[in-house]
Amino acid sequence: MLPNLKVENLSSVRSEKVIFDNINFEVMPGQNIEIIGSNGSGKTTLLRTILGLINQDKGQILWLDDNDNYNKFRTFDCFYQGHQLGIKNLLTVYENLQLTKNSIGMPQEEIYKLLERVGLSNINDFAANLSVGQRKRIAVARWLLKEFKVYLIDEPFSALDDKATLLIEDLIKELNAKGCSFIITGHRPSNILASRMEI
Amino acid sequence: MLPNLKVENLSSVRSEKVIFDNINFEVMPGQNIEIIGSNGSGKTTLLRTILGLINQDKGQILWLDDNDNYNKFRTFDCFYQGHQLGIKNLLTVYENLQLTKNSIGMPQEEIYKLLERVGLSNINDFAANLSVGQRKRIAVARWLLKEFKVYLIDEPFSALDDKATLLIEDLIKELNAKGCSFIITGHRPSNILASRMEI
Amino acid sequence: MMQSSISDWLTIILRRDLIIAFRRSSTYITPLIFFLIVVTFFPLALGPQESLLSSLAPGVIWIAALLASLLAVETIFSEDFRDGTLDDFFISLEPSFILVFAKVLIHWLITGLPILIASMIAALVLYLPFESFIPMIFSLLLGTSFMSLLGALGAALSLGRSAILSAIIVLPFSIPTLLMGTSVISSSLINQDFSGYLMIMGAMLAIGIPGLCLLTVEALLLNYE
Amino acid sequence: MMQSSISDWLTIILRRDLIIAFRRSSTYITPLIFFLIVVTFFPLALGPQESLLSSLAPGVIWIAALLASLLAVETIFSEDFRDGTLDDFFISLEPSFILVFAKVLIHWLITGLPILIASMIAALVLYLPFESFIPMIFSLLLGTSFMSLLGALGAALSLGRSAILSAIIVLPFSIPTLLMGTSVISSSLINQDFSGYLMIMGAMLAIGIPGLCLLTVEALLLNYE
Amino acid sequence: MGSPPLFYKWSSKILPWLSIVSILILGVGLYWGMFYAPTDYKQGDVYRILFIHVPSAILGQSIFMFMAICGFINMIWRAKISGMMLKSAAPIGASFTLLALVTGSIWGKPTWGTWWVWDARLTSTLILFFIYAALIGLHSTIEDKTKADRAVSILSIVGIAIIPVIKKSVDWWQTLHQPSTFTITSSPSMSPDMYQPLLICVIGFYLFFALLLTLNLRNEVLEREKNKNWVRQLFGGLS
Ligand code: HEM
Ligand SMILES: Nc1ncnc2c1ncn2[C@@H]1O[C@H](COP(=O)(O)OP(=O)(O)OP(=O)(O)O)[C@@H](O)[C@H]1O
Ligand SMILES: Nc1ncnc2c1ncn2[C@@H]1O[C@H](COP(=O)(O)OP(=O)(O)OP(=O)(O)O)[C@@H](O)[C@H]1O
Ligand SMILES: [Mg+2]
Ligand SMILES: [Mg+2]
Repeated sequence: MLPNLKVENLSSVRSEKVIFDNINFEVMPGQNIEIIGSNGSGKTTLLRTILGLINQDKGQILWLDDNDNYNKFRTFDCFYQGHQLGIKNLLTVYENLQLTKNSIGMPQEEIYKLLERVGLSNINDFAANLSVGQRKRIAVARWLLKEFKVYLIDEPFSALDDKATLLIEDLIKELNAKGCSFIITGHRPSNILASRMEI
Repeated sequence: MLPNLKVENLSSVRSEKVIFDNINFEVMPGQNIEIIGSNGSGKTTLLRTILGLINQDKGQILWLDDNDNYNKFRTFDCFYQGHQLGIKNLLTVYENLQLTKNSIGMPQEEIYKLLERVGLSNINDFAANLSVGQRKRIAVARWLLKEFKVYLIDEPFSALDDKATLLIEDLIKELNAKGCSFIITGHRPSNILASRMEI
Repeated sequence: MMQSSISDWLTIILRRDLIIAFRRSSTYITPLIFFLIVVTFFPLALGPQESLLSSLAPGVIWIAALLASLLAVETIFSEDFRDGTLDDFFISLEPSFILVFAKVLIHWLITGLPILIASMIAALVLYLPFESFIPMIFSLLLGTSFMSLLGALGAALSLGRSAILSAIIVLPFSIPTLLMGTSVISSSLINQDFSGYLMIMGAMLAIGIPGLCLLTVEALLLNYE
Repeated sequence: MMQSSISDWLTIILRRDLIIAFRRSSTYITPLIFFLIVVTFFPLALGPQESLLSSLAPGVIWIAALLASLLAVETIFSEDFRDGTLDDFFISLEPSFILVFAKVLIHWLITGLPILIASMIAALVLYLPFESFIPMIFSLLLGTSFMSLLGALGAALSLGRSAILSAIIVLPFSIPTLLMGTSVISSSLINQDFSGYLMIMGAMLAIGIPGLCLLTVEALLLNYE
Repeated sequence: MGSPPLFYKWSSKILPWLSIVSILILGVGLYWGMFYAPTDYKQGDVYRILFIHVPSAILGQSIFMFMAICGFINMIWRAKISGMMLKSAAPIGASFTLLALVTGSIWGKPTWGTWWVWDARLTSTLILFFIYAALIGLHSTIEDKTKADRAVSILSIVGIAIIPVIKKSVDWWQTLHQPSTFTITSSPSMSPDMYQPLLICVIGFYLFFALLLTLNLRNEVLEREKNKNWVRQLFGGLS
């Protein structure tokens, strides 16, 4: 099997400051990468650079296409969850899940099931009334709307309680089994199976 | 010594839903309370109710005044750090500290020292460019601008690395020694000396 | 398949943003009332003489339209930018052009369209002759659409911290629209041919839809460097 | 001690918000340019007859001023509310009145003041006689301040809602200001006494500063229940 | 009747009487005005629109005062029912004001030859309508109803403080510029045959307002208290 994504010798310079330098890793289908670093070490910047939201400085990011070639341009959709979760206060919990691109064609009951799975019962509350952790759970429910080859999740475990942490660990395992890979960040090693790298 | 603050039988009802009920505790000078609960258990709501930002339903909150009487109205300023940190993207790191009420009369070098203490060196960067953890460090630096009898801090340890966690533990200890008390929230017990309560 | 997914997505963006806009000001009536209040200001300040008002009517209607499009302009992208939704659009492999187009459409639906309706009442109270109603509607249709395009560019330029002088860039370009729109109506008042003006406005729109949308994408990308 | 700390705090709020407004130039430039566009529009639309323009000048200047001051209204509290800064004001034991007053002042400084300056250019363009400059300045000074007060109330009531909603809350109540402000200038044009109008505007401001500020505090507190 | 359940019980008793009396008086007034009152020597039968126009114009203003009083009570004493009253009265007031505007316009077309003139009285009615629209718009955007009540209370208090100023200044405005060609105030003093039915119409409109308000308010009370015990008991069998 070929890696879906190869990051080679990547470095980032922002406002003439080197944020990170010489990053190398490969993302095999169904396997995870965990990027660990202190505050301001560049984890968020790295994820966003991989996605092309921030211009890279040196090195390359190579994406596998359907013909087993590697391309500099992204060849498949990825799932990204940043520090900002993209949750709309004026929509209800249910609408926050339903009115996204990934839920196209998904029946209502499926969405209810997902919400139940992440522990959200108040599906008709406005998101504005939710606690921070509950908002994060909406974001987690979105992982399941569609399967992606690669998920890039920035600090999946922060602001969550132990139950939600276990849930996420399970979800990642489950998606790994389907061949999905996770690139996650954190400040200390988590319990998921992953190759860890310091930044 | 008398407690600075007594919370008696407090309960909160929002949109006809009981968020928490029958909360009792006292805050002795120099001692801490840690409120532990899962996502959506009402920790944030509790802190904001104590401060009067949310109306309480039943029970009472009693504040010690200079004559050792207890009042229903707050008799002294508290420090509150919520999930929103009150950081302005268009101000620099330094300005974010300097242009607040608590820094009135504080000389520039003192502010620099504080920023150094919380590990922020890029004092002239716009806050918009900071990482999430670095923003949180600005908020932490604000604890030291002035001494308060009671600090209410919502999830002080989330989104921070181990170094910052240690730093905060130290800071809390240091402020405890000066007679300041902390009411903090979290999802699991922290390392600080505190009486813990589940919510 | 690809085609249909784009149009599905467009529908979802439109639905989502319209729901939010609706919850934020709850009635379609709000922009309509707003427009009428602004129109009312003119007789109050300039005097109620019928001849004066009807000669000013084209301009008054156009100034009110301009104000309405400017008022709602800032929110076009700011919320999506702040809460991270905008990231999703640039991460997706579909062209970001779509997003900008959807956003312009939404802005027009919540400002331009109500104005179109309100303008008929405004025309009535400002004594604009009935013959001028059709030219007025057409000029507003073309002009408010162009304003929404310009507004999107301005909003994109003033996002975030690199807020360059978006106002200076956008507002001057709204002046031709204002002048041309007014000329259409006032030409019709004196029975002159106004198709030339409409043609220019149409041409501006025709160039503006691809041109300004692309520039707006570029402007948004400035926040992703 | 207490006294001085309040004024210190006021200074800090003012400094902070002005720095932010200054860095985001669209906040103060858009109202200014909008004002000038509306004003220059009239000679273009009505032709350059000096007598007509100068008789309409009071109304034109006042309409432009009122509408321009609406443009920045929504932002008065929204950002502080979103990022948690507003909490601090209600946690502090000092009266929240101070905050509202500071915010009104800032709004005036970034809309009213530039308009005051731009109004002189407008007056020139519209052939307003020099003798009317002083009454115009005074009326604008009082009137735009009152608008900022009203705007703060509208912004507080529609916090997190749309700009159009805050505009329709504010606009009907600004009609006396519009009429009185216009009357001041047009009375001065025909050498009539205008001090009565100024007096009423002053009285409205004098009642408005405490009254509207207090109501604004109440309105803000609605978001803290 | 300060508490919702009490109001509900009390209004249930009064409602049948109120409906009968208000519809009776309104009917008599309108019938008298429309069919028995003499034809105007100048305007013909068009003038009969007066029997709707004038009462609705009067009601539009009175209801605003009523709302401001409710708003004041709601702000000071936080009485729940006053907030609901405020909310229920707003659409009625707006409708009457709109009715005055529409009937006025319809009347204006044959008499003045135009739908609209910028006359002081017309303008201030229009502004009143805008203020109603602002109140209703504000209320409907805030999901939390008690919060919405308080917001609208604040605005209605501003309204009551400033509406006299608006009226005064609109009156000056009209005299300051050239006087309008048409005036409605200089109508010849009305003959008693017209005045009496008008008076009855006005009383009928007031009673009709009371009826509409009670109905609206009862709905509002049920809607807001639907999870309370007393409402559950009331509809024990149904829900
Ligand atoms: C849209 C247009 C109109 C509006 C908004 C309007 C508004 C009003 C208002 C606010 C009143 C005052 C009620 C009161 O408090 O006493 C009124 C009264 C009246 N209106 Fe109109 N009106 C309009 C058109 C007309 C027209 C076209 C006529 C007839 C030619 C007319 C005839 C009257 C009369 C006779 C009264 C009673 C006068 C009095 O007793 O003082 N109105 N109208
Ligand atoms: N446009 C920019 N100009 C200058 N410096 C920048 C810019 N963008 C980011 N930085 C800097 O890059 C560094 C890395 O930021 P990043 O957000 O990637 O950190 P992080 O590892 O995600 O930290 P955290 O754990 O706190 O989220 C920070 O020091 C930040 O100040
Ligand atoms: N205005 C409101 N109406 C209805 N429910 C509300 C309202 N405000 C808060 N809640 C509910 O109260 C509960 C507690 O929220 P709170 O933010 O206090 O939780 P928390 O303990 O801080 O959680 P977290 O750890 O995720 O931050 C949540 O379930 C939330 O949905
Ligand atoms: Mg980060
Ligand atoms: Mg919380």
